[in-house]
Amino acid sequence: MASEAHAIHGETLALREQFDTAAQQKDASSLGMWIFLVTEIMFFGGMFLAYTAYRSWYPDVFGAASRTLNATIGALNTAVLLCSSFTMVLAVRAGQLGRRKAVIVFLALTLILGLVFLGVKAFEWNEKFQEHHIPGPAFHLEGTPFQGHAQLFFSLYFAMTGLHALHMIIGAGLLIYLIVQTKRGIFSAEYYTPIDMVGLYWHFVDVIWIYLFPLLYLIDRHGPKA
Amino acid sequence: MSAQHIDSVKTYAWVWIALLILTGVTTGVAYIDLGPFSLPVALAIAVGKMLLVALFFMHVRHSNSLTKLVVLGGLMWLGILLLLSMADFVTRGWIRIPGK
Amino acid sequence: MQFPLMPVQASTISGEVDHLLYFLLAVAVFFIVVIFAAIFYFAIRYRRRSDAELPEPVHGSVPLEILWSVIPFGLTMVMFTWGASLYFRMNRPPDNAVQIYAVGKQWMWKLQHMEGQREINELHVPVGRPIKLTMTSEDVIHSFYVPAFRVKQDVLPGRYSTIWFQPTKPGKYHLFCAEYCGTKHSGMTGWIYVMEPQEYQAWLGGGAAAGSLADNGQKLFQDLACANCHKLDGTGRGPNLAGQFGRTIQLSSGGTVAFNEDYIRESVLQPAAKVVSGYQAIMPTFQGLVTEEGLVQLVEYIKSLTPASGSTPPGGSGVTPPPDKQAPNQRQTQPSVGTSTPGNR
Amino acid sequence: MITAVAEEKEHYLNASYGLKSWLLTKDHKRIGLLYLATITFFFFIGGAFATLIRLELLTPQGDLVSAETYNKLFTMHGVVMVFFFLIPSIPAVMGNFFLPMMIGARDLAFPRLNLLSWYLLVIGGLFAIFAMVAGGVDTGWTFYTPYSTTYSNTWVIATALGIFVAGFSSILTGLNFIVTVHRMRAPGMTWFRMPLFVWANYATAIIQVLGTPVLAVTIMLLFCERVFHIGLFDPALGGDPVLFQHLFWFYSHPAVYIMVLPGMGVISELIAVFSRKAVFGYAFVAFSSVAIAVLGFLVWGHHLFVSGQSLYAGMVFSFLSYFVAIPSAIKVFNWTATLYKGSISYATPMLYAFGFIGLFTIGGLTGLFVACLGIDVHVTDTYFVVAHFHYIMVGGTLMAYLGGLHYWWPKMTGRMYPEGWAKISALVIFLGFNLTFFPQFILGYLGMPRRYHVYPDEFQVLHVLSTAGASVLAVGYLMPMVYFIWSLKYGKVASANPWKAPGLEWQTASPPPVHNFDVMPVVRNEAYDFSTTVGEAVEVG
Ligand code: HEA
Ligand code: HEA
Ligand code: HEC
Ligand code: CUA
Ligand SMILES: [Cu+2]
Repeated sequence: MASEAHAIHGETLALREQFDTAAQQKDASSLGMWIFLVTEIMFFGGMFLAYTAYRSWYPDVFGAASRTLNATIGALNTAVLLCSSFTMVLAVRAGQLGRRKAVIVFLALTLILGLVFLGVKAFEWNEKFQEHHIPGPAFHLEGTPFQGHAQLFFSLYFAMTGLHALHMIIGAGLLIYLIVQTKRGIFSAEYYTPIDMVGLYWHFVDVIWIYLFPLLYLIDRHGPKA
Repeated sequence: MSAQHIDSVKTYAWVWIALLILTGVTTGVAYIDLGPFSLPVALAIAVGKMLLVALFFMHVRHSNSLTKLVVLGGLMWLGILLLLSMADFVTRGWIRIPGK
Repeated sequence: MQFPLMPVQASTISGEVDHLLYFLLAVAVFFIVVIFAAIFYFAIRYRRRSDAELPEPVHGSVPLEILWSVIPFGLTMVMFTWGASLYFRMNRPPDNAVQIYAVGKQWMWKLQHMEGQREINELHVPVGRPIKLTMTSEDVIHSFYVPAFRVKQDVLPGRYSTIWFQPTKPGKYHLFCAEYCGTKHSGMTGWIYVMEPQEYQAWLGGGAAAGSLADNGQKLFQDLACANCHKLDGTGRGPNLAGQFGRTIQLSSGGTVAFNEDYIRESVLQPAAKVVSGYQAIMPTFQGLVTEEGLVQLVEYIKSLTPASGSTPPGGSGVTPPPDKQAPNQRQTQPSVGTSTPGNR
Repeated sequence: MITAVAEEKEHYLNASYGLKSWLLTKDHKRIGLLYLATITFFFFIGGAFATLIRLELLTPQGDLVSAETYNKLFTMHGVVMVFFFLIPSIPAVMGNFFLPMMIGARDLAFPRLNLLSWYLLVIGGLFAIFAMVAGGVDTGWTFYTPYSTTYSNTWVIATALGIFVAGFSSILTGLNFIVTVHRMRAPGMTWFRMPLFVWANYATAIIQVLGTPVLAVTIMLLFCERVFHIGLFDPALGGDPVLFQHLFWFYSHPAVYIMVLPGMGVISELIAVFSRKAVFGYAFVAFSSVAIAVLGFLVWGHHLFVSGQSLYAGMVFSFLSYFVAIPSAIKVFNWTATLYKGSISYATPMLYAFGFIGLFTIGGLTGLFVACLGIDVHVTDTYFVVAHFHYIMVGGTLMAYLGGLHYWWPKMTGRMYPEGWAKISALVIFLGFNLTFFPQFILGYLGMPRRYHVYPDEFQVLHVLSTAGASVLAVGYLMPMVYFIWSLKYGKVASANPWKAPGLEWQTASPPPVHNFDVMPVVRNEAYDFSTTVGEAVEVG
């Protein structure tokens, strides 16, 4: 059966020996990827818990700290990320159809948009540095005399956006790998699983940001003046 | 997902536009004082965006029920973590003894 | 050579805990006996006699499954209810409890009586009266544990926790630190001396106590210049603190907070974390200027303040009247549900 | 590299030779053996720490080692035993080796990932070993803040990173198992024909996948606080130490079921095979594994009853803790009922199975004591808890592990272990175990706190008993080590199915061929259908 599958799809189909059919292999990869994403949900979940707990205790300070972030930049960056998801899904689609050139173009676009996002993030972080909003001895936030709780906000801000950025960087690496592989002609309309999987990953990272953006930037725009 | 389903570019484009609009809405709404509703509204919009991404971009729409179960399970477990922990954080002051 | 099997019972609660233990033991022993007996019996009765033996398959029985799920479940619910009600009582000190303050640090217990006596790794208490300890830590988490009283409570830095017990038997009992806290965790032990009331009075009088806790607190209140802003006639720049203990305070951020020990502590260390409505956040922090023990004295002093007769209701516009007419020390006022503030946690 | 030995049939062990053929293998069976070697190594390290702990506690004064050293001993004992021995033990060794075979697959779904998992465990282990050699770590295996983030000046970060990396090993193993069970079953292998061992490992995998990431993020936050002084848990930096405890136990309570569920799976196999009967109430036992996995996530707060957690949360967690006891009770009763009218053999694995049921029952029932609020206030952080968990983890899981090892040894190595010695050692372990840990229940109720280096004199008698037991136990554990190695060369050659067991893994040669089966199996029978194997010996190949 296995050799049969090989015969049908030629050498572009990498059917591994533990599987009987290509469909079985694809299903396994997809299930594995989804389970991996679930572990990612729980991974970020720990930080979402810390955020929820501390925000419920110190709503005022969190509000004041949140208002120091630039919501416009945040919104634009969100848009950039959503665009990258759009190009990613088009890359997957091109993969499904076996259009190699289109795959490369869309992957490259996704990569560029991802890098733009990271660049903006770096700019924002740098700003935080100058404003002494990096948790630590030099930390200072105007208007909230007790710095500890305000620091919590920024600790979580950096932990969450930092981890998110790390995921983006890994994603960028994967995109580069995919572009190279596509150039080498590994993928075809029958076998494009890696593109599909990286697509899932990329969208997932996007979803995380969809929550981070309102939680960190938006929900406390109004609140008592600190 | 073995029964492969290819969506049209048009579908994706609509979803993309919807996502951008929702981003605009959630940002805009943030500048209106909704009092206690700003959090639920923001979260509702975020959930909407997540659903769009998951269902269309991540193809959950066309996925088998196992994938759907895995996704739901993941979200449910996140819910357990938040809910039971917050059961502590929220109720600590209920009895007026310091620290309980 | 000593070989005890049960710890002494020396508090009102210890007998109750032991009763609960006996109930659980009875359940446990019952199931252990049933299961061990069944295994032994079946293993011998149905031992394999030839290697070609093939017993008839038995596939299961739903009624049996239900039976042996429901019975254990019922038993566990008894355990839960009984244990929870005991736990609830263990956590609610009676109103007339003798107040003592404890501070844990690596690796010793520092205790202060209301009358001003201070002790280290020793605590003298009278028999027959409920004792309530309000505890905090200067560094890591510790845990106050007296096996003879069957009580234990972690002591955390940055907040107060409480424990209470009512000794029933004069004697000398172990005090342990039960939460791992570093190198000399096992050396963070001491003794509880339970004394007859007259003896206890004598002991209290005996030590050269430098004034009661509240007195010391008052001195601190002057020395730290709290009194400059918190005047007892309500004319200062800060709110009048008299008679506030136990009330619910309106905050400028819109929320409320219960005026309790934790809130006082926080107000001194992080004044701006919660600003009383109607006031400016001008109070400086006293972090680093006052020790945990000093804090305890300030708390006790502020608790002891009663509104001066004839003065206007203290606290200005920001203070809501107390929910009912209970004495400030009583903490049976309705729980302030829905507040989301750490002083309240 | 492939050398065909003339007289011997080719199997996974002799298909290729050389270090590289092992270190780069993608064969789940070989990876299982790599794990076996790794965790045996860690077990003896952890055991050496335990030995020193027990020796120190022989006298009340604390004269053998210093207080610092003692604290490092129990910390490293706990860390090594939990993260580097017990969590990988049954799933990574026997699950790896037998789960694919039991469902009739050629391998796990992701063999390369499987090899990576092993490397991650080794790398994590190296971090931990580095920490131990460099000076040790003294936080307790629970790493409570702010002690671990601010006060301890030992190798917290190296150890935590070790656990972090090993955690990914656990996650990936779980992921691999779930996908394998869903996607790789042989034709005819329906869910309700799967051996209960597979069900148990499937349930375990669910916990690994959902719980371990939270441990990972907790360690990461701990790392941030300790290294960068970012305030998260330390009150001096604005945080709440109880939040750390929530996050830690959100993983670590379910983790205790990672440690016991696979053991329960082994016991289901042993009880069935050695009484030649299908497990009583198969479906109930299968579902109870999943129920334990799910309910196990709802109870973590029972470790926080005196921690400063809210009173009400404590009550909720106590209440929920009792729910998880019910599926465990179902299992115990069904195993016992399986014996009824069976054909019970006293082979060594069965002795371990009996030991497991008995000791797990005691350990589990004392779990009800500590889940009971009124009692836990008194016994938490005392030796009562120490006794509780050793009864389950050592009396339970370790017994199951040894039982499984004896049971599958012939399949893994093609040799029989010496039955007489094995029976003796099983007995020695059982007796030594009870002598070690039963006195600790009494000690705990008397008020002896755990993690104590010096203790009041009145506790000495019970400590001496416990130490005596531990030395018996040590002998008991060394014996299998010796005769297993001995049997590799001198043991009787094992037939394909020495126990006349019905599982698919027994329907192929011992040791199995590289792709497990010469002819891929098609399943037509229910699980535990002995009618096909007893009487006429079915030899394959
Ligand atoms: C494999 C490991 C394992 C397992 C399976 C369990 C199983 C259980 N554990 Fe245990 N536990 C630990 C390992 C384990 N535990 C460890 C390591 C610690 C300490 C960690 C530390 O602080 O270092 C701990 C600590 C611990 C505590 C905290 C104690 C404290 O620190 O104060 C609690 C409290 O509720 C608890 C409860 C339970 C319960 C209710 C079960 C239940 O799942 C048990 C269910 C089993 C049965 C009930 C027996 C079988 C049933 C019958 C024979 C039928 C009769 C049944 C009834 C009447 C219901 N455990
Ligand atoms: C899988 C888990 C596991 C296992 C198998 C064990 C096994 C044992 N444990 Fe462990 N234990 C824990 C998990 C485990 N433990 C955990 C999680 C803690 C809590 C840690 C903490 O508080 O942070 C703990 C704590 C703990 C304590 C409490 C320490 C304290 O609180 O102060 C004690 C004390 O008796 C103890 C004893 C033992 C003994 C005697 C064994 C025996 O079963 C071990 C027997 C094995 C051997 C003896 C090995 C045989 C080999 C040799 C003898 C050769 C070695 C040679 C030399 C010494 C040179 N353990
Ligand atoms: C510079 C003036 C000033 C000094 C000095 C000062 N306070 Fe205050 N305090 C205030 C003001 C103003 C407020 C109300 C605003 C707020 O809550 O921060 C206040 C609030 C408080 C509160 C909360 C009162 C309430 O009604 O809720 C307490 C308790 C308190 N102070 C105690 C102290 C103690 C104890 C000291 C000395 C160690 C002290 N203060 C020193 C100005 C001061
Ligand atoms: Cu203080 Cu242990
Ligand atoms: Cu637990």
